[in-house]
Amino acid sequence: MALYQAILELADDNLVLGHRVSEWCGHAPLLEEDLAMPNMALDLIGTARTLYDYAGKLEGKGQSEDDMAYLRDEREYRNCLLVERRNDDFAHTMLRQLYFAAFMKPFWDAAANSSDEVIRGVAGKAVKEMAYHIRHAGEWVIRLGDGTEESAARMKDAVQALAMYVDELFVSSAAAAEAEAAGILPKRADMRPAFDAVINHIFAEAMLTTPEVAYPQTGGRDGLHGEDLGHMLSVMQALYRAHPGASW
Amino acid sequence: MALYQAILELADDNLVLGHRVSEWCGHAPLLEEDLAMPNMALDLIGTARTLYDYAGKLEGKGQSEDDMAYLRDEREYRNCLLVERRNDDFAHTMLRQLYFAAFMKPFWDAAANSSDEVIRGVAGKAVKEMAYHIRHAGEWVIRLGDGTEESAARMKDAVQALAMYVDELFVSSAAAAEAEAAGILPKRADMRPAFDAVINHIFAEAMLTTPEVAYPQTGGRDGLHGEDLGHMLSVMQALYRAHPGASW
Amino acid sequence: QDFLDRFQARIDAEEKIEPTDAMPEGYRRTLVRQIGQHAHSEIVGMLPEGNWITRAPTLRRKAALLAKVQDEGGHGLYLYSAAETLGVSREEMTEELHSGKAKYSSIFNYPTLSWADIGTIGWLVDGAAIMNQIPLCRCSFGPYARAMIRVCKEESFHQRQGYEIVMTLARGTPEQKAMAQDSLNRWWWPALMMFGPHDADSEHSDQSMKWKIKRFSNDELRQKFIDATVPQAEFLGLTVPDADCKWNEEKGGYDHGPIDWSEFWRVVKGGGVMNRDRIRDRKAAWEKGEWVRDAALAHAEKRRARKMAAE
Amino acid sequence: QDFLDRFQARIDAEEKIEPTDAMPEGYRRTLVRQIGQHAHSEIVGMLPEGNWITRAPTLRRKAALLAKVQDEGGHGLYLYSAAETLGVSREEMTEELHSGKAKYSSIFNYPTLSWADIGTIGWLVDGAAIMNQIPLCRCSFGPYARAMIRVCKEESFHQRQGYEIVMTLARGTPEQKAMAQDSLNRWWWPALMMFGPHDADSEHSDQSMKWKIKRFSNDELRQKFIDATVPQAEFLGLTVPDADCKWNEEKGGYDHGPIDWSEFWRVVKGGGVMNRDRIRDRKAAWEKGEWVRDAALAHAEKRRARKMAAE
Repeated sequence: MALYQAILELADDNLVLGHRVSEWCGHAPLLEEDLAMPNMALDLIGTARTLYDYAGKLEGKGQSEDDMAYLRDEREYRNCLLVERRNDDFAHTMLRQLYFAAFMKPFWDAAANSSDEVIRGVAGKAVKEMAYHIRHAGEWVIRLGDGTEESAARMKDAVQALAMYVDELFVSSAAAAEAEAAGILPKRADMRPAFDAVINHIFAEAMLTTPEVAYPQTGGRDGLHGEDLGHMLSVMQALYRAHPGASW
Repeated sequence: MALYQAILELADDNLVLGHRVSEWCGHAPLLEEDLAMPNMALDLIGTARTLYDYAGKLEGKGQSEDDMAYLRDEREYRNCLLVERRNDDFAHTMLRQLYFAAFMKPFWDAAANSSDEVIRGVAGKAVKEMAYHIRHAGEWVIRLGDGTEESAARMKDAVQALAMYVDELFVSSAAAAEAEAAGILPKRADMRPAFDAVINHIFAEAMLTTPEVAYPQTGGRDGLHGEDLGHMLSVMQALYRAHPGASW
Repeated sequence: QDFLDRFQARIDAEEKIEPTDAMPEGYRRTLVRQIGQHAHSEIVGMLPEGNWITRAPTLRRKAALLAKVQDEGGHGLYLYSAAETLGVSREEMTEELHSGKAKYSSIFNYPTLSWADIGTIGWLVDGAAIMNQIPLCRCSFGPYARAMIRVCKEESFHQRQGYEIVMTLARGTPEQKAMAQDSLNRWWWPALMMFGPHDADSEHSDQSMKWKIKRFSNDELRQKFIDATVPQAEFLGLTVPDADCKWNEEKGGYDHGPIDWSEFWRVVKGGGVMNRDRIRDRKAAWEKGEWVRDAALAHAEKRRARKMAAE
Repeated sequence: QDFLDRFQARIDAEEKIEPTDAMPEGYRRTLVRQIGQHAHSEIVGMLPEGNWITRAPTLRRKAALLAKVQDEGGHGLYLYSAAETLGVSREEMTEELHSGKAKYSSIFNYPTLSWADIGTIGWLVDGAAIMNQIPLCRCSFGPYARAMIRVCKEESFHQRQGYEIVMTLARGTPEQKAMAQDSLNRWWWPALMMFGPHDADSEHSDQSMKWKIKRFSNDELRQKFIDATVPQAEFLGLTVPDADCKWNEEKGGYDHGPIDWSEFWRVVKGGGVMNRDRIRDRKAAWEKGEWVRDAALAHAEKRRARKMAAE
């Protein structure tokens, strides 16, 4: 069951962030972003779907990708805290995207050598998508960080608000550690240099500095979330739960 | 079933508005309002509970107040459109409250002579509550309307946004008309003079004018709502629906 | 007059008019209005469907809906570009939308009240849009015609996808089937109204026909739509909410009951359920995004200045 | 020194000190800090519970929760009033809360992750609060003591209500029972920490004891709480998440395992899950409400001016 758990963590990260990004649809600050947001959401949700499907097979109880996504409550969700943070403003959204992609890009790069075929398949597609997310979100972080006084202040706020959720990305749960030992998933801690290189490069251009984080926040892998996730899931799951067993 | 329907309409009005008001809890502009908001929400939800309970008995299928509130979807909700409008800012919230109470106060006053004992019971309690809501919301409408430039502009916006939902209050559905003919509920259209007297008095002090409404909005009694109600209900019903048959 | 004759001769010869070509002011104005309105419809149209993205009942449907809404944004983008070739900026058009000066398709002033509406919008609304738009692929103005070719291809994909959603519901649980029928009941007449007033009452038509901006009359297109759609509803076991709707052997098409034009004008004039909310939401997105757009401009300016300083 | 002696003599005689009485600066400062902190705790405490108002699983529970959150606001209000008698305004205290200068009970920096938490907060958090507050009803400072009498009465109602929620879950479906146990697991240790550091490590205690602001030590109160609560958990069939928790016949109370004080200090210093979100939400409410408060002031001013002009 360790692999099942480890896959679920990855799938939850992707779905929760994908859902958050999708909340922008039709409400973005410019039309180009009304196209980019669903694009990024689609990448993430696509990855989540393949992973849920795989997790369901590993579990072997006949659960579909949708059962997995729509029937677990917030304590059962295993996503890291970063991805569940509310959209807040555009600066927060883009920084959250950058942090996540700057981690996942090297992760999927390394996962191309996984001993697991499904993971290799996901990695091949996701690595390109994450490169695009880094580029897209990174450009915005630079524009906003080195834009107007207001945008720079908002970008700094975003860094203050989100930096404490970064460390959790590099921590492997017991389940993930097993999958790593088996050569199925890359070791999370190993992504640090690549992550730092990307962030440092972009932050330098964006006139941002990485703050000292006195108390990094963790807990997502144990289902210990903040209060926003539950609201997000109530909306997401409402219809599916209202019609048990229906096909859509 | 006409009486059942008519009671449900009344109950839905009270629950939906009570829920909307409760969304302010802990987020009001001053501490006194953090007390007043739950107070008003409690009045409305209390009335809704008695009415749902009664509706359940009239229906005779053993449905509890909670089944009624938590298991109907937005097309089955029969509230008028005014009460489902999102909180927006404090000016909108207070005006919405004033409009509703200015209608319900004379309604419950007249309902004290209902041929139906349950309705008489509800009316006796609700009439005092609605007098308080008129006073409380009315004072705010005056303060904001005749306060700062910003507050006056916001108050005017609120009137522009909500006036078109007022007429629906005075329209009786077929079910309500039957209950009115039977002397169980007061005739909605009859409340107009009392409503106008209250609103005109308060608007005069608040430096507000009632706008011409080219297209009054109706449809709530047929379950034809705006898009916000569905989101409200998904959150409200999530937990109840996730655990079918559980007791809480 | 000589210029107008030569212009009309080009039109009659099915030549495409390009942005740099001389054209009558009325032609330009008609196109700016029509393309702008079309672009706005795509943008506002993201809202009713976007309303269900966070509640889509499966991940597959969520992804498909995201892709659809994204396509609509894309259509908006090329249509704005096509209009820009005629000398109006996207900002100007956006302001006209927000001030209420420019219109968008009234159909988007109806709310999406259930998941079935997502299917029905694809099936009926995109279906009606395609009927309107296929002739536009041969429109005399080149950039618009080319944009429409791409738009139509995507819309017909959306239409099939929508129909498939409705089919799944119609074959699902009794609640799902009821949801599909309810949705058809609510959208049928508004969809018929999408073709505009009856030919006898239609304003801009004659000149547009002559200029080959428009190629079929409102009533012709509406009839085509009804004839294509009624059998699809029957196939699903759903009933079109029109007691007068029946096959007319003689004309080789379906008859339909009277359309409630007062409802149509009411919504056009701002009295629909969602008119204010749609504009409120678009304006809110625009106003909340102002600092982002300002920052992007400021940053580009800084870059340019630095580059010049370095040279 | 003479003044201090006379003051202490009044305290020792169990006389109540009133706002207009002379009092040592340290006494005043200690009370302002403590009452302010207590008031802030009530206000911030509205947030974790408010988080479930819109999702309460029955209308009865929704109403009870609303009433509870309202009571907390009310407690905040009288406590701010009690502190105001000592010469600090509510505005000043609010600013200190928002700037992080003033503290509030760390327990509210934990999130409410399930409905069971609403029960558990009533049972454990209000339970612990009562243990702390009952002695405060005899506090030497009159306004505080009187406020606490009313607060304690309401808190003990909340505590019983919370216990009843947990009992309903513990006797409910397996999922509900698991929800209750999970909630107890998460709140048990934070509840024990609510009594503050061990006596040996506690800062302000001695002087507060002497002034009869405080009457029992942290460890004494904690022990009382454990002794009252462990049997309640057993009665529900729930297990306290402490393997070392067992009855000690000799001391006539329960032993408990070591408390993780690093976790305590982490949360006190701002490192808990919800610290930033709580302050963000309070500040947002305050800032978004500024125009309302300004309008109320402006209106009152206009009234006054008009009245004067009329006289």
